[in-house]
Amino acid sequence: MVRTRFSRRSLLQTSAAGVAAAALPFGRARAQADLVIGAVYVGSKVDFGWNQAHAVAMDVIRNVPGVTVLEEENVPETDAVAQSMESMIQLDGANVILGTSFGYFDPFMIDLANRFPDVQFRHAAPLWDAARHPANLGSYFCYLNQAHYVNGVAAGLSSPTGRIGFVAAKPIPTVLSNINSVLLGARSVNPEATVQLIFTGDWSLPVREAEAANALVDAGCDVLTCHVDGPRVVIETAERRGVRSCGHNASQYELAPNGFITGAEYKWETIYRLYADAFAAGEALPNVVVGGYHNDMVQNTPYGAGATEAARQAADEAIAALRNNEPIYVGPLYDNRGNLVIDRPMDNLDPELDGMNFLLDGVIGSIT
Amino acid sequence: MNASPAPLAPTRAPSLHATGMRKVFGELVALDDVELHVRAGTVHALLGENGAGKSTLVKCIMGFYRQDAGTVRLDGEEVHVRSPKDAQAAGIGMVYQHFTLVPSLTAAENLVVARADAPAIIDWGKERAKLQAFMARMPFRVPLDVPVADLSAGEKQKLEILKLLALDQRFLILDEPTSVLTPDEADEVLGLLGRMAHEGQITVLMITHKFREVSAYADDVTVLRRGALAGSGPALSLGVERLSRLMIGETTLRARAERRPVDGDTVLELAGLFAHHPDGSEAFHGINLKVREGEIVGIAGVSGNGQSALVEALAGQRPLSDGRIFIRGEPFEPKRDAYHRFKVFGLPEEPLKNAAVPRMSVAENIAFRSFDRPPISGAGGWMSLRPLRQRAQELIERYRVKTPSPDTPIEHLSGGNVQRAILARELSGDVDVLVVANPCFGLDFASVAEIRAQIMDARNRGAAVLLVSEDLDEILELADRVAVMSEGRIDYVAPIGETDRTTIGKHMAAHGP
Amino acid sequence: MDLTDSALFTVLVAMLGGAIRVSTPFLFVAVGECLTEKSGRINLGLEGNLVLGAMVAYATSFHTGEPWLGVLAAGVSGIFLGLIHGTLCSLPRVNDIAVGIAMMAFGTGLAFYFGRPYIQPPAPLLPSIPLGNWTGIPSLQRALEINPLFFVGIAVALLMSWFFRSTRWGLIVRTTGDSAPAAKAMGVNVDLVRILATASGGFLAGVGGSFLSLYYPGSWNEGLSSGQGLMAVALVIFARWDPIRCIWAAFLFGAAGAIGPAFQAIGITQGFYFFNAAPYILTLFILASSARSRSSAREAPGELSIVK
Amino acid sequence: MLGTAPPGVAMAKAKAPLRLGPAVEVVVIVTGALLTAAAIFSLFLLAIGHSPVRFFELVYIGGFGSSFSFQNTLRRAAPLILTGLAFAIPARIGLTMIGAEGALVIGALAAAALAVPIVTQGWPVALTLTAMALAAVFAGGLWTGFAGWLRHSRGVNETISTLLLAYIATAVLFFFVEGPLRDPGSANRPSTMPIGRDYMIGTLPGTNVHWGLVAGILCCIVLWLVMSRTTFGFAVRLSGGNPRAALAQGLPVGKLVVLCAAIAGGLAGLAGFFEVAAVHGQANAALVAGYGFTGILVAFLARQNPLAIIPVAILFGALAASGGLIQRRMGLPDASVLVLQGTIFVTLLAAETLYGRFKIFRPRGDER
Repeated sequence: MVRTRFSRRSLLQTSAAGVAAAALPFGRARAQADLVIGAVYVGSKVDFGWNQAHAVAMDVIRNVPGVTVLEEENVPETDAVAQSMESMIQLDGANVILGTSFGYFDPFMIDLANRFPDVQFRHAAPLWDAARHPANLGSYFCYLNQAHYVNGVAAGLSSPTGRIGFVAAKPIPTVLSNINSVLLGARSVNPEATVQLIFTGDWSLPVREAEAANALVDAGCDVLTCHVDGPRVVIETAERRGVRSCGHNASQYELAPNGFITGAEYKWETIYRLYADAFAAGEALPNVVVGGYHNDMVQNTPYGAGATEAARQAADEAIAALRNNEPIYVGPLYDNRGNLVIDRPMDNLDPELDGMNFLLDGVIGSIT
Repeated sequence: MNASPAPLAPTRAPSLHATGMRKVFGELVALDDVELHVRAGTVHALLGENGAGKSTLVKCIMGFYRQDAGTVRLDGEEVHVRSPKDAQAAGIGMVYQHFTLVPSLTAAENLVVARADAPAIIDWGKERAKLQAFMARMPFRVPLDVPVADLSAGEKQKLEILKLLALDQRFLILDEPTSVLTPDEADEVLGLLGRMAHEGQITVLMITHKFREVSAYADDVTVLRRGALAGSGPALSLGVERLSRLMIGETTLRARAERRPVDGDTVLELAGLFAHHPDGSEAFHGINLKVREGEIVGIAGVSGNGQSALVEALAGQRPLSDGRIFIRGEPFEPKRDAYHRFKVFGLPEEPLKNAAVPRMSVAENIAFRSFDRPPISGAGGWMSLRPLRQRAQELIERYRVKTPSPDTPIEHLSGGNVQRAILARELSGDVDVLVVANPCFGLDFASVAEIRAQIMDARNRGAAVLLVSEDLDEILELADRVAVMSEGRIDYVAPIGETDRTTIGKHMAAHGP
Repeated sequence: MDLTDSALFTVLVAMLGGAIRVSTPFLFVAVGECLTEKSGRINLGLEGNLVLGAMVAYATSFHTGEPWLGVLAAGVSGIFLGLIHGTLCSLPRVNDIAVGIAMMAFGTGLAFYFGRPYIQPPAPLLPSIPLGNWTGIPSLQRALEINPLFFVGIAVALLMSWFFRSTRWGLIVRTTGDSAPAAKAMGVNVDLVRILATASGGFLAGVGGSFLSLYYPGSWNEGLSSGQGLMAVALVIFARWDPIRCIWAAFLFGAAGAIGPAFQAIGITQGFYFFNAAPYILTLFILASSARSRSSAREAPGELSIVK
Repeated sequence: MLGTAPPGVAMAKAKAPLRLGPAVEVVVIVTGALLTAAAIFSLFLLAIGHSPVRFFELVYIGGFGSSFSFQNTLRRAAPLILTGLAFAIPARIGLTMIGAEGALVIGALAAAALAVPIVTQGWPVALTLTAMALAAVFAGGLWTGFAGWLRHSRGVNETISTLLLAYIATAVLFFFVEGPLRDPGSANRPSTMPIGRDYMIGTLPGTNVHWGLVAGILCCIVLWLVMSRTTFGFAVRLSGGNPRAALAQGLPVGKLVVLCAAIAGGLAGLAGFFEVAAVHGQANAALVAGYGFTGILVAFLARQNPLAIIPVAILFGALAASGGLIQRRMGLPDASVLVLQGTIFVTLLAAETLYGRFKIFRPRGDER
């Protein structure tokens, strides 16, 4: 059996539909009528962080009639992701592929999009460029820094000292933007506020995250927040040390009954729903879907016991302002080495901000 | 099972009577209806060449093997020994040729852990007091708090015996006990054990293949040959001639090569050699020695006095800290090119451990000298396997190496055949310098004679031979001159005709403890 | 008080705290592996025990509400893996290093598979003992808030050192590890001793895992260990098979691990990747400068495959 | 012959030259072990309420069931062949080097770093790739050669030193890709400058498998020949089989140890080169993918035989390739594949004990 198929189709045959139809129960007819979404995650679907946020959103559209959801977890940003995605297309007839990790894009998803022009590829970071990338590829992203800005506002008014500690994984623009937004949020209500920063060096190093959280508390910070894969360790350490905390990625409300202020959360669901609706309506999927508060793509966790009344009010106001597209980055802004880095008010979705490589004045830390 | 598996250990010297002992391994009959009768309070020698079944017999008594037939009676009562533990409980203890002491444990720890009734929690204060009291009663003693790895071979041997006595073992089996002792130490240890035996405290069964020891220390003797009983009786009534015939049967041995007189130039010169152990202590000190063409210089000494370090240094296994080696006046370093250029060869002791790679085939082992030279090695180090196999086949036949095929891993060969394969490799070409260390250790009689003849052949063909041996008889038989090594120094060198066993023995023990 | 404000003080306190908080799992795994290696076996798979132990401890604590029961359950899971390793490696020609690496995959696989429901819900954690109140310095008080398992770990190490010296079983384990023929001549069942030593070592490694999930950092997720079990096995070689030296090795490693965050906390932020790698660099440096000492060769158990 | 041999010789009578028996033995034992592992894992599956039949059907479909699946398997096997060799070669001289991961990372970093200036200067493709490969092999070789040197001259255990060096290599990689060598355009995924599509190694004609697989297989064959048919290999086997005997033969054992360690690093570095030149096009954190550690198991299961590494790596590739399909079709988490892998490895390794146990596989006359 095997041999005949090999000799007939041989190693040369890589046509998507051909193999899928030959090998599998997913018929071609069905695949054309339905939306088969393949989502690939870099970590565990239940990591209580970034991947879980995506998986939870996928669960929402899983129940939409005519939609089939395929998922694969723990797929590293190597050749493995290209293989997983192609396998979803070849063996399971996926017609939309969602790549949720930053490193999936270049070269893997670009290559696949070129090889499979009938399949739509969407990637969860603002990287797609109509001029350089295939038309069946696209980007979607929730600007979580807006919610972190709100965190900053609430933290600035909840912190007695105005010293906020931030545990970050790596010095990349998304993380830097969150750090800077926390600072700007805090400074908007307390001009003396600072953000002290510790990089752990990788996305998931729980012991070092705990060490970093402790070191920040020892250094006098009384609100902790973070940008690592699983924020749980930082939030719980803060709670145990008796300081307040702001969450990241998902709701950590219950982890810190005393000190939780609020948290920054994605609403991927908004985007995935939009894809499903477009598909159902027979429309083309938009290449770029990005947003923040103004189009319901981010949210803040309900306030916890750590948020003061003033903080709640100010944070609510900040959210209202963000819904109104009021800018977070308003120049002139200087980085913590004294260079002018922003000279004008920037739109919250300004692509220039996507390449952020500075820490604003008021952040104690360094990106190298 | 009517006999008790582990009767209480006797408090006085027991007798041991094994009858109808039979043990078969596959197709090999290792023991065939052997009888051994050791009288209480005597020293009994168990004589036989290697492979005669001595160790099989003893291992059956010790419970390592179960005999296929036969009974063992201790003081007339049948015992079923299923494990060394049972043997210990019955009061039978053994000193092995390869020490069973644990190197990283101290002497005291070794003595305590060996006890079956050692307390679960050891009160060292109490134990040490007990051990010291015990030592005080013993004819010889060893330092208690030094790790065994740091003891000399003689001390280890003594500690092995002490261990058995401390365990109240009244029936002692000693496996070639004198191989690591100076003649004086041997006299001391065996003399004292003999006295204890005659006082009725212990019974000793001593495995040996040295006639001298039989006549010097044994009351009775049992001789085994090819797994069968060859004869037994009081030692005094059996002369050396008779024993020798019992032991080796009517086999004719290869005649010894003629000895040519020594008249050549100096070939090998050791000039002021020093070397250290890895722990920084000195291994040997200021060794000066010359070996002439067609001469065998024997280095005698008790094991652990620096001879093996010297052999290692000559073989490149241990760096020299000072001194030079010259061959025909040119400086020599133990590197592959130099070995080849100066035609230096070696026969180390325990060839499987020191000169062979057990997992590699016989043919490959034979090619160690020649694999990187034509005709085996061609351009770019590419090896042709045909000449390698051909050469191996040739040498296997010439040196009568018994192997199923040249491709058999050498570890499957018997000790004598491994040694023959190594001889074939090292002696088949032109030899200018030959370094030999305990070449006959653990080999059967026929192999020993053959290997000694080969060494003599090499000498007569003009090789300068340095022979390091712990077997004084071997040196007396082969060497033209003898040097004695003690505590890392050579202080005595004499032509073989101008010295004797006693003088050499004295120098062996010169710096001894 | 000027002293407490100085940067050096902050770093030193952080290192002290780090040594205490971070060292415990290293200590348990290293001491457990020390026992296993002293018997002449090497179990490279203790990373699997650590991760499975962490998961089992957390799950048990979650279901029973009793964290100490979780610690026990973690140990039992470690025995389970240790028994498999020990038994398989008793078969002739089975390589203990390879089986260890395979067991690492097996143990982490089981932990990840069964651990999925426990990543999110909170479980009762182990309490700590505040021992620094007398100092009056908050940061020191914090550093000296110590989990009982830390003391248990030290006690186990001391006990094991005593066990090796002053008990019959200890001497038998050392004998087995140093010379199997000698042990056999004494009638010791070498395989049994090694299986038991591997199982006990597995128990300790499992308990080490429970410290991670039930105290510090105090939750269960798949990235919890980040290779600590593997590193701890290497530390045994570093500690030259001495349980007491295992304590110092674990301290050193824990303290060095605190350097990265502590330096950033006092504002020394450049080159944090190398501060974070400090434990590895430091260990390599110490090894390179001390390995040729007189004792290192002798202290290796003679039967150990990895040092032959 | 037997009758005349002295007793000692009779016992030593062992394997006759016939080698057919042992070959069959390997096949039978490996097959038996795989079936046993499948049976054990089936019990696990039944216990958690899944169908073993379905599971293994999917393993087949995902690993070998179609031309795409088989290519997927081969692609995943490619890096493992080289890292498996990187363990097996030093093992022949008695080294247990578990840090191929470090050499892979350093090799990849060197290749990418070298590529940046020469690509901008427009060197020809072939020359660029050769230079990159050499740089990777050289850097990887130096990295683990250092461990070999530490072992030889300082007596440092190579198992611990290579493990430490692997962690240090990761720190070095992160430092360079996020610092001095960072491409300013590689926003959220700090990387070196991409070498560009034109400079990347393509795939085998008509397939989707890159040339790294061919290089790996070539390395296996070449090293098998080197180990079995050259004076160097002979000297290595001699030194590994008995270092004392090798010294007594005047062989430079210390140099050979360092050289073997360096060769191991060179092989891992070559794997790193292919990750850069055929997969990623640049160096970044995704290089730390665990290939080095998986290679250890590959080598052990192949019993350190360079040729056997090829099928073993393919088995690993198939398990990895089918993992995604199992997640999607059966809803099993990724961890279940890890459990299966663990079960297979443990069973195969335990089966080592069966070699030589069955009379039927022995040549005639060998009745041990």
